[in-house]
Amino acid sequence: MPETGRPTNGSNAGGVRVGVYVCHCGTNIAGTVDVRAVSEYAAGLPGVVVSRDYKYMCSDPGQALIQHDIQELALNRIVVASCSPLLHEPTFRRALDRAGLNPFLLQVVNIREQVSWVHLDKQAATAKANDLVRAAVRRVFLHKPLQRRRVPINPNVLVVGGGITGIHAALTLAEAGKHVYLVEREPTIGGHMAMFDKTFPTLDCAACILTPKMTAVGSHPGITLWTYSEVVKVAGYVGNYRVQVKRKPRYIIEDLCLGCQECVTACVYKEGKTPDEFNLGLSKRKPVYLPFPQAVPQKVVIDPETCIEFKSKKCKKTCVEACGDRQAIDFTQKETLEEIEVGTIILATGFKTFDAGRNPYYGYGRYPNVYTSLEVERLINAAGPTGGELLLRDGKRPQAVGIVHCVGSRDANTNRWCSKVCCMYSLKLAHLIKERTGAEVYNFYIDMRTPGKGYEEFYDRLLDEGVHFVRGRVAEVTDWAAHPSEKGKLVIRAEDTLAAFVRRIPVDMVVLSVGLEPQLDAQAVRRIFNISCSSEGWFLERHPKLAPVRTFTEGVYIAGACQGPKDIPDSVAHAGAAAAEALALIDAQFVELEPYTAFIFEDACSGCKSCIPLCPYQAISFAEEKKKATINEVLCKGCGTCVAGCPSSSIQQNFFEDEEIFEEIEGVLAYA
Amino acid sequence: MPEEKEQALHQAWQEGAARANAGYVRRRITIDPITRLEGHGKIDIFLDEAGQVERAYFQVPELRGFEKFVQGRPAEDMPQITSRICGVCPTAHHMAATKALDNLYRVDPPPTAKKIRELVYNTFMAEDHALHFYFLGGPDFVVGPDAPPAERNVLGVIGKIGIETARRVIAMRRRWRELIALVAGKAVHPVFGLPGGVAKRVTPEMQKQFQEVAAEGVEFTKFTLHLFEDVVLKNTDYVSLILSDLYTHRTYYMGMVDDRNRVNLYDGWVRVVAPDGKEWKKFRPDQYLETIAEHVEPWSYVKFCYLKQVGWKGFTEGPESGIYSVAPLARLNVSNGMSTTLAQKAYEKFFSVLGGKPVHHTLANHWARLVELLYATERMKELAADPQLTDPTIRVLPTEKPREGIGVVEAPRGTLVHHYQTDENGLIQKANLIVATQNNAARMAMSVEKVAKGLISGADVPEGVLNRVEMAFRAYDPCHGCATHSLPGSMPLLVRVRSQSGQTLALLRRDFDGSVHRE
Amino acid sequence: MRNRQLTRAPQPQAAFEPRIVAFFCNWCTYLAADLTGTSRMKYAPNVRVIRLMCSGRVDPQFVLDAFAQGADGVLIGGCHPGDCHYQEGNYRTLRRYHLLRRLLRQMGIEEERFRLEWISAAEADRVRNAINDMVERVRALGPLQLEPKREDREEVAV
Amino acid sequence: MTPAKPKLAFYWCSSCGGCEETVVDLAEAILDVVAAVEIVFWPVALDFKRNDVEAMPDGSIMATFLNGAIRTAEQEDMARLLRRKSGLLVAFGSCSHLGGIPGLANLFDRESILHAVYLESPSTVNPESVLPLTCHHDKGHTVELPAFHNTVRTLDQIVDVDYYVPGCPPPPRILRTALQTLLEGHLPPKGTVLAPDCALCDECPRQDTKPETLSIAEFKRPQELLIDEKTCLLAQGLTCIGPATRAGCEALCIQGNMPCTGCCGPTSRVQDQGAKILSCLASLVEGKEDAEIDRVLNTIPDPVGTFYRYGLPGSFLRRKKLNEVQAPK
Repeated sequence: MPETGRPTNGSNAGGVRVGVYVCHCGTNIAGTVDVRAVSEYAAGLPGVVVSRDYKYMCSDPGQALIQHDIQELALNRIVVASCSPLLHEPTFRRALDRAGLNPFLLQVVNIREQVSWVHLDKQAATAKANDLVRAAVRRVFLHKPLQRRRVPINPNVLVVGGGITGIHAALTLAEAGKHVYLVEREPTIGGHMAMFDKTFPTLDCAACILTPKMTAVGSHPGITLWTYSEVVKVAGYVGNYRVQVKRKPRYIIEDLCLGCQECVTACVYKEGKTPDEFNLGLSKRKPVYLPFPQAVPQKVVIDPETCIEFKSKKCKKTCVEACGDRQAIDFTQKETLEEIEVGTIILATGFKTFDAGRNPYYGYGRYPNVYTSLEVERLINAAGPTGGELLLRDGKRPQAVGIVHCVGSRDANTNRWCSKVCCMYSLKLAHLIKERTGAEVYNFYIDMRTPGKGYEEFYDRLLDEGVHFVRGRVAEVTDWAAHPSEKGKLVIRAEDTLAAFVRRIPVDMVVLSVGLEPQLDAQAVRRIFNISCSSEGWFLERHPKLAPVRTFTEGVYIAGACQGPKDIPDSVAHAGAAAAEALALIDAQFVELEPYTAFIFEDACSGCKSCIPLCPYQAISFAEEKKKATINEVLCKGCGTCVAGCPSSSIQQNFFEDEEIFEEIEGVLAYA
Repeated sequence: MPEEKEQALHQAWQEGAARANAGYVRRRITIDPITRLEGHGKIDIFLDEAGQVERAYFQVPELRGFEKFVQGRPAEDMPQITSRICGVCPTAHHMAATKALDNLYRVDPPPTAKKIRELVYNTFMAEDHALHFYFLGGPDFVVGPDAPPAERNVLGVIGKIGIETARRVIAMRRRWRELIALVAGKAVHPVFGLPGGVAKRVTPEMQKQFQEVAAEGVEFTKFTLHLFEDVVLKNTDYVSLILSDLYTHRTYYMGMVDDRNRVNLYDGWVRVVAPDGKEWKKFRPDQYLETIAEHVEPWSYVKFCYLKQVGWKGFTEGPESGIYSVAPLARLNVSNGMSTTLAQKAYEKFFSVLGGKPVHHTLANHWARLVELLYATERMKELAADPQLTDPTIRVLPTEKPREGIGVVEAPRGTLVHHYQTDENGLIQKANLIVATQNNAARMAMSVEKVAKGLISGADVPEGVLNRVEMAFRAYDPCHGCATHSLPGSMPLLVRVRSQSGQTLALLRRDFDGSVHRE
Repeated sequence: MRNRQLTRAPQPQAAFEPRIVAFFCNWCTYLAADLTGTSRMKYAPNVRVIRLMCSGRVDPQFVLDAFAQGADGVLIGGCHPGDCHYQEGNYRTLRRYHLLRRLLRQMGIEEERFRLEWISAAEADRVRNAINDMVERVRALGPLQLEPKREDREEVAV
Repeated sequence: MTPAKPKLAFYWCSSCGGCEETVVDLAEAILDVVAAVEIVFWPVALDFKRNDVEAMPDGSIMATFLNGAIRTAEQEDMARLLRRKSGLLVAFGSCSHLGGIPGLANLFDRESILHAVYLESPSTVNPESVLPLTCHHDKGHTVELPAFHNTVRTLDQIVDVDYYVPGCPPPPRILRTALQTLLEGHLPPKGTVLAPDCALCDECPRQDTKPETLSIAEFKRPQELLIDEKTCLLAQGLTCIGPATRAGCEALCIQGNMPCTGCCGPTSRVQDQGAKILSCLASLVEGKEDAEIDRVLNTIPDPVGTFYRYGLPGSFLRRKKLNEVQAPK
């Protein structure tokens, strides 16, 4: 068992010449780690030709320093002790590349995120840094020049979610001439924005600005719009994803339906009996319906749960008659699976609103006149169930309305985060309610959060309009009258933290400003797309600042409220960013993949087949003629599971070969 | 031998004696190494002031602790693990362990399995006995105990019997061992034994091979017996050597017999006869604890077996001492005969020539071994002819929960006991192993001491002594045969007479090529 | 190759500081460990992290080598079941871990010295807690000395 | 003997003699070997007092084949001496290569072994609890025994080893080629194991019967099933170590219809055979829940004894942690 090239003390085995570079990162590292000591320690390690420390290795002069040394001192291995490799490994690899050294002859040591920032004891931190550097030097000895793999990018893009974010992303890409598949799970696109009446702070009507974009999507030749559909499986890798989309039957042949809605009128149900999803149950719809007038596509949908034909097969099918020779109705439609190939994916799956029932002390569901903000959006919407009239359940106009902020936000019992949009939409609702009903409006808030262009001004405007503001978290909403004046009213109890006493304010209507939450199936969805979630359940970006729309899966981007609470302008900006990232990738025409693939020593392989079931990507197959396993490098994603599982170590992984890792293990443990 | 060396030796001895008489300095002779089952053996001989042998220690300076490290191992692995106790007689340990597993799981193997086991076992017995006779005993008798050392080795034997015969011997052993491998996987460290049967079937083709080789084996053995008669029995010196008191101990004997008290190597009753040859005890193998006890001496790693009821009386012989002997001579002594015709004849002749049962002459082991060799080959022939041998039913799957199991076989070198206790999952909790040579350890120690006392007097060590001392334990075939026979040289020895300070007074050595030097 | 020289720690005279080698998955635990940094959480400096693309790459040889080379504990960090960046890798790890843990027990190595944690990229606090907790448990156990002490090599009267 | 012939030596330490037997099993071929070389030492045969061996010039032996593990001070001593005297030192057989089956003693310490043998054994009668002594005084005689260590060691843990001949015992084919290689002087790189560098499946007659996607629901013990003579033993649920074991034996045990137990040790890229077969088998078991996984894995009753049957002293951990080692409080 011959020894592989291992640093032999003093000499630099195999002409290996290592340069070690220790970064101060200003005081980020130097504050806790004695960087000078580390670089001096490194200088004494076998094979190390030069060892330096520098304020900012990632800066241009820092990189220049490395390049200069590589050329002047004929270095052929580089170790950089700095921040996490996930941050600047690419930076330093480029530096090596520019100096004519294969970028993979580099090892980055993480002495910031995992040393200086997490330890206080300078001595211990420095010792740890030394160990890690020593390990890196021993490891880098064995590094081999590697070539990145170039794979072409399929220019088609998949956008998941048809809210404003998805719509904007899809249009941006389509305008750039890329083909976009837009998949929406509901029968229509539009998302939450379509439900709003006005938008803050400008108060322009949501429909007016959204509808044109929706129709644009519906008619754009570059966009394949699949509503009432869901992505069920994603295979492949960046640039070459194979996606399976489940298309639920709407029992309407889309190409034949004109959206005339004669079938709806003709339906044997004279009145709708089913709570209307779009109006949050504030109105009823028929089994055959168009979600809302501006729905895109303008295609009705039949709900098999309530349609008589599906229940009894004995319906007169007046709808079919109404449709006449267009014959757009097809009760036999089945769910279908479409397979598409795309190069990049943008997730814009949005959010769900907080279920106000979870805070029982606010009486939602118990008192008829306690509403959620979204319900009120519908009520005051001209296209809503009441035609824009804000009426109580008994049809009366409210005299006094209380708006409770932070329901399901900033709350240790439910969600800790600030939902970011509630303050502003509460102000908007307060304005609209006062405008429409002239009622007294009370806002109960913890803090008024109005960051954003024109937002604070909008708040000032409402103060002038005479809307009441009480700073205090509402304790409860009750119908228990403590005073005749409270009879038949809903009483809001809250501590006024400015006036420092507890107020009881009787109102006719309570609006709960519910917060934003990740979609219920966010976990399932992220697994389909192989990305991560934050502990709150929002999709996790690659870097909170530098890569807000990227994920850890190359070619999969996240945009809008699925990444965290956002208002419309933010969501649209986000969508644009995601579209731009995708475009950048597509226009490069190819992507370079890390070469961390597994490879087989064929002579050594005994053909025991143990590795074959270990690969989730079917990258390993058994070559009958040779009786050896073979790896398809294109399919290999470089996890190394087969390497660890090979009983004769006949499989190795580039950049993570057994010997390299053994050196690292023994390196961190070896006492110098 | 050069004059001056002679004188130097005497002078040294005089000085030594003087110092001895002055200060009671004892002198010792060390014969190191001799080898045996687990590594090498060592003999330490101490002289009294008069230079007479006061005490001789036959030591076994090594221990591997199988009894301990098998704890926690699955019982079914024991046949393969314990075979590593000895690479010369692995099949014996493998078989004892396998039988212990039958007993452990309370399974009775199908008849075919038993026959396959016994067939393989007798094949093993044949090659092992042949190995010993031709390459260990051989030099002593075929060329003679007093022949020049240079000839007293396998080459001497070949010279005597002819190169063709030598090739025949080697070829015979090879074919026997090939047969073992055929069924058991490997000749050294077989793998075929399982509780309730064997792992591999015997196909008709294999059976045919067994039949051929078995027949050949019987002929080969006949020839060997003739050779023995011509060379040994017709030589009165040899016979008298065999009968000489120097190589005689009146001890008990132990061995395995079948229901009719005939020798059986694979299975049966354990029978013990007293020095007077009468049956002293007969017991089922799993009763061994009632009879066999082991004694510990601080100067050897080997334990010395004795008969529990008689008790340990030190290294003495006779009916009052529990010391007993095993291996071929013992087996013939405890039995009433052999179950095969030719072997029975040989058996009768053996005792008539040596003056009836029991025979107490250690060196008679060599002859007894040949009688057994004949039996083994005949038994092979019988089993190989058995039509049931190729029956596909070779396993009974155990159903009982394991607890305790004991397995006993007659190894070439004597009764071999494996005794296991396991947990419910069949993992070994305790193991007790009594290996063949241990049964003989006490008698061997006595033999060595007897010869030493009889032949050694002070520093004046005649050359013959070395081989005579060797012969004393070699007759027991203490399992060091494997190495000595394939190189040109009989077992080399060194006798060193030295003061306690370790200063050498006299040195007599024989090198690997057989040449002898005084230095 | 088998005969690599052991670079064993001299038994520290000062208070015993456990040395723990950690193998972290690049997509979850390693990220979480970075996040503990960016969140400026503090934890014990006794762990040395080795980054792998997947916990499935952790060859049991690495764990044994770490112990043999003087580690007092070994920690593996992987993605939660069902969250593996490579679909199945962490399940392979889990199965190997179960058998390896039994093997180590048989070799007299206390269970607290070998640990598998599922930590997602967002769970910085779990990295801190796992490390602090493990360091304390191992500290209580004391150093793991596998190499028989020197005198074992000299003759000792039985 | 003509001095021209290369000098060979054989020596045994803690071993069973099976390695010698394998030399003998060269049968007729042994005569050619004897003719080709001068055997200057034969372990069990020749007097090897230190000073005799020391008398030889250093390196004068072309090659020494040393079998058996190192358990006693005396063996350690001889190993050092023979190293010095030999041009090439060959670890011969599993015991000197990896520790061998007696290496399983590393799961225990010296004391517990002595107790088991001399005190706990049911057949032993030892009222005074006599234990063998390294130095025993009896009526003025002083009788020595070499002490034996807590730990069984491989040869290369004591001295520098040039080559390894694997196997328990080394299969005749491997031995023949090894001898040829050395005698013909085509010396491979130092440290080479003189056997094929490929796992056993490569030459296993049952390779074709192994399914490509094996998923193990239960490990079977040989007494639990009637073993088919044609099908891959792993596919039958038996723990066959073949995939992690060096080939060269022509799958003898499997031809005996029993699983490979790993005597030829790992292939050259593997450092710890047990860890690799553990990884391989565990990776293939069914189950995603702890309980389910344990249920399957617990059907391997003795991991160490199964995965390190021949290689415990040569493994990374070498031995069970000694109890006497305590934490400094």
